[in-house]
Amino acid sequence: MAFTSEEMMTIAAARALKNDDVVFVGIGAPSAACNLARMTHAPGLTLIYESGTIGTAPTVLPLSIGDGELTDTALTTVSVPEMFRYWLQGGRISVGFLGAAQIDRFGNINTTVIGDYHRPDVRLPGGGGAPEIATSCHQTFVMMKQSRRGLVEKVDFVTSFGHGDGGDARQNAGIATKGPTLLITDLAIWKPDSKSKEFIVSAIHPGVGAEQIQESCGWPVRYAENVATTEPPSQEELLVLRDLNARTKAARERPLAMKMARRASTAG
Amino acid sequence: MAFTSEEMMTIAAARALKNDDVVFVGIGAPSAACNLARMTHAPGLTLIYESGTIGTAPTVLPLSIGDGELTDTALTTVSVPEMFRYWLQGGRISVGFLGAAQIDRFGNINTTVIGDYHRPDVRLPGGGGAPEIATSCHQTFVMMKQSRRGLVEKVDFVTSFGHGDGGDARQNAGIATKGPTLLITDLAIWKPDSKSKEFIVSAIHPGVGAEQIQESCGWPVRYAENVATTEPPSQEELLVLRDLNARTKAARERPLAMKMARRASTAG
Amino acid sequence: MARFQDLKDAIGENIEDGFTVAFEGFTNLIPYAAAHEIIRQGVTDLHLIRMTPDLIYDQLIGMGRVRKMTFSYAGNPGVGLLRRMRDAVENGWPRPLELEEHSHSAMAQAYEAGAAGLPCAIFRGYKGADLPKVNPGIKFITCPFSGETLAAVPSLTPNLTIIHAQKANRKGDVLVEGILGVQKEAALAAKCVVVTVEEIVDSFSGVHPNACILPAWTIQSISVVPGGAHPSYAHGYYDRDNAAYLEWERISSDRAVFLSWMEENVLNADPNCFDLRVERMRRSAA
Amino acid sequence: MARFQDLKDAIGENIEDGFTVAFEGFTNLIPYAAAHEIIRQGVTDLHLIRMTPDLIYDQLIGMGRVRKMTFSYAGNPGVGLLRRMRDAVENGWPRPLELEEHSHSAMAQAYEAGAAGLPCAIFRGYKGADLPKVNPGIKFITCPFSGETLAAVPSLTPNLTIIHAQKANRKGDVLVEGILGVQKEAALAAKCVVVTVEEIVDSFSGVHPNACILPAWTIQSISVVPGGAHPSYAHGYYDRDNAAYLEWERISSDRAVFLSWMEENVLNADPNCFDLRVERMRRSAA
Repeated sequence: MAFTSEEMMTIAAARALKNDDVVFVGIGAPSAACNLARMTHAPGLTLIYESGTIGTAPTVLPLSIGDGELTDTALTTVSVPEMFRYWLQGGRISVGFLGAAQIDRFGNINTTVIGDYHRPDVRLPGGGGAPEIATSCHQTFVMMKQSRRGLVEKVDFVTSFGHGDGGDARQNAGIATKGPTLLITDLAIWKPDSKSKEFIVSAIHPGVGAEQIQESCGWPVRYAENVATTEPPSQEELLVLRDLNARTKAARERPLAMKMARRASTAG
Repeated sequence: MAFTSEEMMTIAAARALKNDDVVFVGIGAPSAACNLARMTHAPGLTLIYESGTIGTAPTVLPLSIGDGELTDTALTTVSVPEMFRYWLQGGRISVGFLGAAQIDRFGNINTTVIGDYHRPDVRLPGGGGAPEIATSCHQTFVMMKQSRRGLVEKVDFVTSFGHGDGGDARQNAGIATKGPTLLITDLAIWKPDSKSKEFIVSAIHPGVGAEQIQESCGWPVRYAENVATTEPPSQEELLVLRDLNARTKAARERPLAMKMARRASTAG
Repeated sequence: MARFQDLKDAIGENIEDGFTVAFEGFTNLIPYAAAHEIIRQGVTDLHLIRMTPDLIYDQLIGMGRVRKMTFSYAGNPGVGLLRRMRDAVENGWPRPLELEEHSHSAMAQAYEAGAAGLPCAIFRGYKGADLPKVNPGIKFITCPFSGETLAAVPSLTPNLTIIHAQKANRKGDVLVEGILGVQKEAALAAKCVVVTVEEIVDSFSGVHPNACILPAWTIQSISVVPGGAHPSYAHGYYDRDNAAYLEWERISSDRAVFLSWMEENVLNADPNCFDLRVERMRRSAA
Repeated sequence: MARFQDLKDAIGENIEDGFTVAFEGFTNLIPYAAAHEIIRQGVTDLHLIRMTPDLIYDQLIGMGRVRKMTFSYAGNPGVGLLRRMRDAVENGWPRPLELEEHSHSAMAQAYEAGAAGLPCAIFRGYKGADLPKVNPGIKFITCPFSGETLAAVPSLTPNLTIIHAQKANRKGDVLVEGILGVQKEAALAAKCVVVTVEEIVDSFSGVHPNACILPAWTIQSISVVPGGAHPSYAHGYYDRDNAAYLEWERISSDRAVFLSWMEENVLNADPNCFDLRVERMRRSAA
């Protein structure tokens, strides 16, 4: 089956999740990847959204981090202070997903400003949960489409610490967790070099060429000794993902139909 | 109607509570006083027990701080960390009740040890919530029967700070709340002198003589300029208190009868 | 002790120009009706606090009512940026906006510390991040036992916290269900609390013993405003109007379109329009 | 990930001599059955943590299994003192007992800090009190913003926390209702968590969305022990056996009476006796 680069990215990210992982999910691409994993090879995967919902299993993808569907399908919903204190800071999350407006080769991420902080060219949304997701989860996975504006030599602002300037930077900063262990883009899978911690390409998605990877990356790309080709999406993966996206689209076009019915049954 | 000195003590304490007070209730005499107030002149009184129950209205007095009756009648029940953080430390309690094994003239209280801390003659239960009740509630009321062993020149251990060595001791210790404003005994009502903060007798219960007060007090008793006689218990106060005590006694003799019936109705 | 008032009086009597105000509600239960009433009443120079400013603050900022904002994520969740807030920060339109920026973890714990009556929160945060370089309100302390360096932020203690909740009972106790966000903490941290609710019920008997309930004596004012969280949602009553969030991208992209939308939908709107908006969604979904 | 085991294995596989163990449950849901199993298995040299030691620790101390106790109120609530604990402290019988003493506020917040992954808790406490003079584990820090002196205590992080709860579902998630005490915090602060429950249900569907639930992946072992909190109570199942608490005063006053009671009711008791004890209460109440 034919597939898009975005589908490949989502499926590659889903595959990186294990059945017993506890994942701090972000909105957008990570949410699709985590729910895809849950609907395919990792039915035991625990999804946690920062809105306080623990163990959610939505049938459609939430638009925001706190849609009603998340509470309705959650094992339990806790307050946001509890979420950040007991669950994230408490060290109970095995994988945190992060997105980025800018990322550098060491996995440092900017989602705060383009330009100077006090006189920004573009004011981005800011860190949200990311600064502590980056340091409290056992490891983090980053998902983003490649572009020269996104994969940069140096980020304008370190919203979330990755491997700093590489090597032992995390330990030196007093951080005990692994940090970014995976960068999944629309073109390739990147992993940090075991010593320098620089992201190097470990697998290239089917049909992607090396020049395409370099053209959309602001630093000189390095490759692992044995670069693999990413296994193409299976039919099951594609069908489940497309079903999920179709259900999500339909639900957003008529966001209230099913919910109002639910209300009628409980509040009637 | 005739009454006992213990009834007088409970009724005098109940009268000191206002309808809009939020009270941190202790077990035993304070619990009787607070519930009596709620059942008579202060129906709006909010009772909080340190077990996390907010706005309880038990029909019988709980034996412990966390009997099921408290949850069953509470507006809501929160965790114990929340109780101590948001509700006590958050400064939301207007009156805290304290009991004492020993108290001195400045309202410093000992419920920890008699004798040396490390080699005690008697090991008492310890502070429980008292050290912070004493400093976080807007004011505290102390209830205890008078005796030479209880009202002492100097407490063996300051479990809960009152007015220290008197005067501005609380401000000097960085405490913003009023501390002990009332000592209610089986013989009299004591209030701190406005300057020295020493407890002085402000009202004597009916039928009690000055020598009785001094005999059961380890420091030289001082009196307010105009010492009143405590208003004797009204018939309503006595009847409501005796009813409450009778219901409590009956419930303790057959603690399970009514509860099992309740269970059958919810878990059947 | 909570008083039941209409929304106009609840806002009019409890807010002043220059106040520090937290409107909380995490996706669920965002108090839009109260914010619109504040805009209609002309209140200005506000210092707004909110973890996720959302459309509610984009509207207040775009109308020039905000002097300063304390926040941790300023986006239209799942859609994009907050364009009125960006315009204020990047171009000073309609007035410059001072920012005090934190992470979610910091803000959640700073509200928690506020509710707990403490002057600051300590937490394991901001390690390696640049925010402490630009926010002097972030400091560090050393744990006296482990020697670990921990971040510290001042607790959040708004003059006024406004929340929307599902129910009040006749005594004025307030029940919050579903995603709880930081509402309880923001309310208990504030000097004054105004609540809008979907409905008043006789009592909370039968509600779970550990449900999130704010006693009447922690609240100043309660107004019944059905639909008052639209276009966010009220768990158990109506769903999030995701279409309105998507549409905001278009409305907020242009100053003139924004102003005319606000004129029609806020300044000239009936305070009771929220119930009708939810009813309209209900009918179109039927 | 939680495994369902019988109580003997759950205890045998998760505890060792010398462990730091918290048995929590605040009046409601005190895990007596688990404590009795530990006594039967001969585990010793324990460092016990508990806000309100209650009869459960009086029994462990009286049997000589306890080296040290961290606590904040050691009484038989509403009845009097803990006589076995007093005998250990005052007379070293059957062995000396090291005490680490705190206030409730300190312990509750130290558990909370443990659950939150922090090395210490800071709070407004111990002002003017003597406890900091005799407990070197109490220190003070200065708030970097207000300059206020705040108390600091190390977080509590037991090797093992044992709690009793109402229900587990088939996946091993655990539901706690009523007085919640510090169970959630004590569980999340511990390296290992063992839970006894009244019953297993198919699912928690229909339970309130904000109920206190510990996910299966925070728990090591679950045992079904109906009545396992007797003589404390299980909200919704059976009431506190106040008569047993009153009777303990007599039993614990005398070493020989205590030992023979323990022999009969713990050492030689069937692990499943708790259900029968509650049944007996039920019949006598009918």
